[in-house]
Amino acid sequence: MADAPLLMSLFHKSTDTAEAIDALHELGVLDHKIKVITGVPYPERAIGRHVEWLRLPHIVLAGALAGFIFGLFLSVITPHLYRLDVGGHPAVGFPPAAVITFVFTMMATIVSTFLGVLWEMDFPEFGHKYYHKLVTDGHLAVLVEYPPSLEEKVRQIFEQHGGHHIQRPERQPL
Amino acid sequence: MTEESSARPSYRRFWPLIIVGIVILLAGAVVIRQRDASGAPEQPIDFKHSIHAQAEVPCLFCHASPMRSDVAGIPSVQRCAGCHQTIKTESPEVQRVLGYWERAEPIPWQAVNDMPDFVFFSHQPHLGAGINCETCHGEVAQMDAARPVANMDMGWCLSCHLQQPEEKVARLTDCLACHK
Amino acid sequence: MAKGLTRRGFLKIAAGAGAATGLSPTVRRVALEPFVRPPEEELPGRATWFASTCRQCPAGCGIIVRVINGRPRKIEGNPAHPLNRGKLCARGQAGLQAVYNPDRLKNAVRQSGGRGSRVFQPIQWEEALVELTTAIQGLQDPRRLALLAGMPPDHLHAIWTRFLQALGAPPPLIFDLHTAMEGRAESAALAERWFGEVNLPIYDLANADVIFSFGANFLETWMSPVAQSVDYGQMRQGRLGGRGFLVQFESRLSATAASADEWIPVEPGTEGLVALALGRLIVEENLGRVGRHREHAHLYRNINVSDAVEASGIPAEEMMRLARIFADAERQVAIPGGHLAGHTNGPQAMDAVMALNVVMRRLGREGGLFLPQPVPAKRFAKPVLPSRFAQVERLIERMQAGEVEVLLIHGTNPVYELPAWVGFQEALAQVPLVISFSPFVDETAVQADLVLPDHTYLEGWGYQLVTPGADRPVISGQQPVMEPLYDTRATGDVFLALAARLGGDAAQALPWPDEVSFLEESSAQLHDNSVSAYDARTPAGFWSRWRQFGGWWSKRAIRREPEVVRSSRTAIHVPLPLYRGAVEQYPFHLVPYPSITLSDGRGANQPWLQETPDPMTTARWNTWIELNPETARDLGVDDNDLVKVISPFGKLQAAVVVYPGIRPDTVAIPTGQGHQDYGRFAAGRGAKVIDLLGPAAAGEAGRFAFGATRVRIEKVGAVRPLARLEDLDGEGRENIR
Amino acid sequence: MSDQTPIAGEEEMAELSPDLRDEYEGRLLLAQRKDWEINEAVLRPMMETGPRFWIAVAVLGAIVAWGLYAWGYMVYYGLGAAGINRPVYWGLFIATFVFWVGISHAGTMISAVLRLLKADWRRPITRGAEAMTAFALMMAGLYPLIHLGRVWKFYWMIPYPNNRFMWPNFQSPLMWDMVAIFTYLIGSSLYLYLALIPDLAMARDHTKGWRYKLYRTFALGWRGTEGEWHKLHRALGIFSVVIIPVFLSVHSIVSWDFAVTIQPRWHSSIFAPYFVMGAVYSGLAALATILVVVRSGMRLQEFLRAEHFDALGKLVMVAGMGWIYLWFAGFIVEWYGKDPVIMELIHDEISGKLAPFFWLQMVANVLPVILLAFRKIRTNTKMLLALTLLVNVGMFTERVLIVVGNLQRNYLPFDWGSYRPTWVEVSIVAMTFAGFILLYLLFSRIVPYVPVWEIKEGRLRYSLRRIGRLLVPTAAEIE
Amino acid sequence: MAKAAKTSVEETPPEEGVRRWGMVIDLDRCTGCQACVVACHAENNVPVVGEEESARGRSMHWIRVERYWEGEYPNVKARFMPLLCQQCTQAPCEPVCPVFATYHTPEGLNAQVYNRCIGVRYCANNCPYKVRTFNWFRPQFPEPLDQQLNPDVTTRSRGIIEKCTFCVQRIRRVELDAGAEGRDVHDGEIQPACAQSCPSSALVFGDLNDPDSRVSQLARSRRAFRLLDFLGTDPAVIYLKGGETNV
Repeated sequence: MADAPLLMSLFHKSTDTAEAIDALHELGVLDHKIKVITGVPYPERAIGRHVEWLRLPHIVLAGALAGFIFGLFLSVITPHLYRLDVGGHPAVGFPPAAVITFVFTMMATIVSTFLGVLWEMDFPEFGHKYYHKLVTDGHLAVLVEYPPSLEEKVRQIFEQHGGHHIQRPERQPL
Repeated sequence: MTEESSARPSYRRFWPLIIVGIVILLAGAVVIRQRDASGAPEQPIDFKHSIHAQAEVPCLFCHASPMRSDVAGIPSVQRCAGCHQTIKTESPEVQRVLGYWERAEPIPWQAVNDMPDFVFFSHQPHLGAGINCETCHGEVAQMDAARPVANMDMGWCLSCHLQQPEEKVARLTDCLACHK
Repeated sequence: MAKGLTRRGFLKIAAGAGAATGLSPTVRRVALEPFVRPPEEELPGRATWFASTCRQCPAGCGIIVRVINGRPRKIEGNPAHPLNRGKLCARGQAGLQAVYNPDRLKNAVRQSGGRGSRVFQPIQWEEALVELTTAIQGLQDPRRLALLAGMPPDHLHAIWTRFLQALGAPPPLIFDLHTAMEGRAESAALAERWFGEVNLPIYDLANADVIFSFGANFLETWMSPVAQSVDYGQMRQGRLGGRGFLVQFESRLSATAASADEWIPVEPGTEGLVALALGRLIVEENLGRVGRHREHAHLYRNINVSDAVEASGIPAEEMMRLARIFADAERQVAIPGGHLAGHTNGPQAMDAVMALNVVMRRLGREGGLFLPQPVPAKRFAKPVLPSRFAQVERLIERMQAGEVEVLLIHGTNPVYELPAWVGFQEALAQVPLVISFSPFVDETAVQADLVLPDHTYLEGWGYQLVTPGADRPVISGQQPVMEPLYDTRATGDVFLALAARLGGDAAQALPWPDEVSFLEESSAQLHDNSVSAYDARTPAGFWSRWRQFGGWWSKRAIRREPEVVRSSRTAIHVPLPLYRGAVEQYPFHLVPYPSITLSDGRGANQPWLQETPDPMTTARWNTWIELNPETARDLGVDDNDLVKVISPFGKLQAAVVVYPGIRPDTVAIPTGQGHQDYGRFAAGRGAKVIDLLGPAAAGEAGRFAFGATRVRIEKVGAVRPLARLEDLDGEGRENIR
Repeated sequence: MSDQTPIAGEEEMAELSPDLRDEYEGRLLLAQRKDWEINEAVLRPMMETGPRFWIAVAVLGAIVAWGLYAWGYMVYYGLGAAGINRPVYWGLFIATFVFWVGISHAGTMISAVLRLLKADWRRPITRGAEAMTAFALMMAGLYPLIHLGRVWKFYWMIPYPNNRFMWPNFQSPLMWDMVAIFTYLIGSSLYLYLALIPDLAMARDHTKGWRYKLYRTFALGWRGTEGEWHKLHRALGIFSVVIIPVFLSVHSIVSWDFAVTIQPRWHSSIFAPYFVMGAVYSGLAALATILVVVRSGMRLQEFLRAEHFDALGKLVMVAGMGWIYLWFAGFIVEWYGKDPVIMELIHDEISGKLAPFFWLQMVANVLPVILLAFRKIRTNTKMLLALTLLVNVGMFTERVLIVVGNLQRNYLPFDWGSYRPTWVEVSIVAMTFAGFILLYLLFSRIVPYVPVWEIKEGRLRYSLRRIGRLLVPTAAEIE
Repeated sequence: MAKAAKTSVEETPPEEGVRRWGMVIDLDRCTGCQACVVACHAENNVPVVGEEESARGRSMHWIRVERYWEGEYPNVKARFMPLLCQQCTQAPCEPVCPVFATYHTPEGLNAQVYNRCIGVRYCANNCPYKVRTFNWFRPQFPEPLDQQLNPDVTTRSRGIIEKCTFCVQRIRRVELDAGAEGRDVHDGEIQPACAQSCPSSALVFGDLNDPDSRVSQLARSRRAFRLLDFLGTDPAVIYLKGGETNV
């Protein structure tokens, strides 16, 4: 399968970028064929993009639940595995169980947030990807995949809106 | 295809699962830790339990005290000499035993099953509960040099103590039942 | 049979450890130690108990020793023994550390580098015996042989006495600091004066309602502290109804005084005056049951109570109150203690205390005073008692004059225990051959030519007459509970061997091949005795039971009422005590007292005893100086500050303990430390209070007046923290309780 | 985003009149800096390590090595090498442990709380704060190991299935402690790392050699697509929420180590908030100290400005007030309780042998609260440095007083005691201080100390609005 | 501090056949003689630490005799109070141990499993009686002092807590022997080393759940109190006040 043509353009200003993307939309380029790479987190709406739905909260909730269960296991089940009485306390008491369960819930929440976000971002993913190093110096990069017929128009849109370094993107080692 | 076309994360990466898997495997490995006991220790005399067992010498003839004491007892040189001053005196090993006897030196036997200092173990109640020597020491009658058959650790002790009738389990799993 | 040990348990006590041969040295993994020839009563992994006698002090408590694989592990009181009734004191428990002391001599040695060099060369026993034989044979005069011993086991005394008698040498001289400080010799002399018998009276503490103790620290080291503590417990809470009342008269609050209901701090040396005044008041005021004291009025002729009030510092009304307490009691007893003997007026003071018992007719009464019943056999009839101090001084004079050629020293450490002014060490230099029998290299052994180590008591044989303390005739039997650890030899055996070598009278007097046969033969004298607590058909069986019981005693309590031989017409006169050192220069009385753990210093090489806190100061491992808080404030010192204590005869330096229980004009220092030698745990630790002491006042020769020295105190300006169990930190500590 | 709203992005700068641009420069952070300039300003101090840096590293390394030797010595010979005794079974080790846990608190608080509150001034200091949390926790985490009698058996505290059928005792506050500290360490490290990824990518794009490889590895392939940013934001948002109860619970649990005992004066219900507040107080002060030092050491004056110190100073002051309040709330109850042991302890502190420590603590903790009320003092970095150092001296003393001072007294006056640390304890405590500084130093040379992307994001968010004669900074609704 | 003891013996009917070991300490009998201290050292392989360490508060006695002064000279009194592990039913030391090295046995002992201990010393901090001792260094038993060691008791290593066990080895021995003989343990048959040695019989040991045992008879005394009773630790050691009679 032949690669769909790709074009990357760098912009100085976010306004220009947003307008260029609007123009691309008008041209009929599908939204998910456009990718904006920035060194600064512009909100999606600033550039005129839709907001992506995330699975992350579910992962976190699942992690928290798992941690809760694990904490309960440790604080409620294990004391019965080898029953030893201490200080006249019952083998399982609410305060210690609450503390342990809480902390393990939190631990699992944190770990699952981290793992979840990496999972969602597909990280770690080393190797070559389309990228331009000027992005971290403040340029906004727009990467667009379009039907080959539209190439000229896409270039035009980029140029009109102050795009520079308009070229076929290079895969760079990341 | 280009990755740019895909807005959704791919599910190629299973590394979190792998990490979880490794943790579970490690934990499992600890549980079903290898329990092989070490081999027979080097003894000063090439004593063969098997020969004595074939001669139908009961365990308690030489290891005389487990019914009355904590320990089974290593036979004294006197006990060895008691028989071997007349039996099989031509054997070089027996002669070495008699050598100890004449020099009035104890034979430096090496312990086969050695409990650490913090463990209290008494043969007496175990024999009183009707447990055979073989249950813990294995078929020593089949062995030449006695070797341990279980690495008598806490889990091994518990594996039996936990099987006892319910009213006894609490007492038998009390730490101080075995720790001193 | 005492509580706590069943018949079954008792029978487990084995008859003897003689068979325990050929053990390899055991470590903790006992159970697996193989035997060559297992001892009969040994079951691997099981303890065997042997009955024997404690020799940590002369009381003679019965002990049972737990032996596992030929190694004693624990000493406990023998529950069947009528003296200590299963109980044992701290020192008795620590006896194991005498046996296993890492600094024990492992064989007979010659000090090859000359006396004091501490270079010891092992020698064969044979060689030692030959040398000893030659030396004795070479004596110009048998009287030039001298034997100085600490309170020995009676069998050894018997052997020595026969030996020396046969040679024509003077009898053994008995001196050690422990018995000197408990006034043992003086107590015996007291009994002789009053009851015509050299013996030690028994005070029935258990049944007394009121006990007036004049300087008797009977819960610590005096006489038989374990037996007295058992009685004390009985006196406190062991009876239905009434709880006994104990009043302690002494200048320093001892642990005994701490257990007393009242502590009366009297000026040191005036206890006798107080006793006299109390007696006078009782007679004068007809306290107690009216009319019964008249016959004793003569005793108190010419007594002025106000003299005692003035000397002792007890107000007159207090004196009256105390007299009433004593007289009004149903069963009262007064005890003349060891501190009294340490003053120039010692005998008279003790007389005054004894008179209280006589006045109140406490002789032979329940809760009163008894004399021990002698053991009904010739060989055990007479207890061993320490010699009078005059005799010790006489010996030193003779040594000084070169009249002693061979000096044998056993069970005492005179170089350490005698005060410097006596000049023992200098006199020792004049003796050509000095032989020590100490199992340890103590200060005396360092000044000896040969050291022929005796067994420690757990390795040796013996017997001992129990006196005082028990309510019946008792002989404590001593038997080895283990094979000797080292190539040591029982001193009794050495003398028997010596006698055999010397031949002649000596060999005839001591025909026994070894101690054991002497002991067995002696025991046979009691076989078939009707009062015996056990019986056996044959003498051999009796001997076996003897060892199993740990001695011999009568079935029932037999106590003897003393008969007063002293004329009640002779008035008691207690002179004022005399002190060495002028008040202006030396403002403080010095009270040396025996340490409850180290006693006179013999316990100093046992780490358990070193580490055990003194009950009162909780200090350990060192010497301390007890000062009244007021005195300390005046001197500008506080706890742990170093001070110098200077007497006309010596000085020492140690840390201060601010001690609320002592008179402001008095300083107390425990004995026991200040060893130069005596092993790693003792050497170089603390200071020796004995060296501060001077001779009794002029004209009072022949008395060991250890309480009659005055001292002054100088601040050093340095701090040396004492290892106290109690932490002194915190200012508001008294608010808490 | 209309034209009337001057956005402080570089593109809009040109539209401002010159006088307004001056105002911008004065009032808005890095408003006119270009992204690459910011990058360089952050990266340059990382690369430039003068001899002073290496001398510092060598000295600190030597202290750490000596401390490790002291630790080894103590493990070999036994805990007796330290000065602890009966009844002061816990000494400087646990006191320093509490201190480090306390220090670790401000990092997360600043970062997470301010992130949730969208307080923009947090941006340049978050990373420094988070790093402080992580390293302080690492140091704190050493102490439970150090103070173990048999450190080689530490794994018995870890719940894992074993053939002894034995699990740890979860009733023990030490177990809570271990789990909570571990959780907090994981949480704060991940939090630090997650926010670091875009900056690592930035550094990756600007470096070569080993640094490139390092950054590349840890940037995990970050490019900066909208999706990545979005997810990162969400994750950081979740983290900020989750880590706050964790950070509250950690120091509460540390306080319960003491409060659940029956030791007089430890057994107090105010301990948890008191410890948390003390932790925040000392942590914020430590952060201010660090920022002052780092600012001059790495020439980050451009990023760390008077506003930051002003704000931090205010926070320190408020936390200090809180601490004083809670201290007094505990004290007044104790004082009226008239428990003799506690009265003795109070007496020890106020006029007894602990008085020098107590009054040092009081002065060191109260004086800064008063002085920091003045903006002049807050914005004077030297004063701020001195005062915040003083706060931490005070808080360290306070930990020592709580742990050691109280243990010296108990219900039985016979068993009272005193405590004096030995060279071993001093060396080990010095080791953790040196280790913390060393780690921080190395961290600041390896990782972009100033969170570049957050700065840039903040710059986006800022705008100036003219209201009458005033230029008022406002924040845009873009986060 | 001295309050009338309300032992749990009175409060809760004893469970059938379950023993609760306890001790009564009669302060009126105690003379402070230290026999118990040495007996304990000998029985339990308690190491000696030497002067320097003792001075630093590191001596290892499992039982110690505390001496409190009352009053001032000349009306000064000293009171002895032997202090050993009180074997609390509600033991503050137990729940704080992270590894279950200390716990409560069915017979009411506060047990310390030495080889489980990792040495956090939390239990020692939380012990209001300060009777737990820590092995600050390797215990030293210079040869041949090691030959005295009781083989029934572990020799502890450095870095762990140890404490009074009521001589559990003696309890176990008697129980095992009684079991082998098919009989019950009778009162007074088990004696910890301290009680065994105590010359004035100030220490009495026995089963508090047996109403006829000597120890529970004494525990019902009018003089009985428990140390720091207000802490609610429910100790198994009951003190009898000194200086007065029972009636």
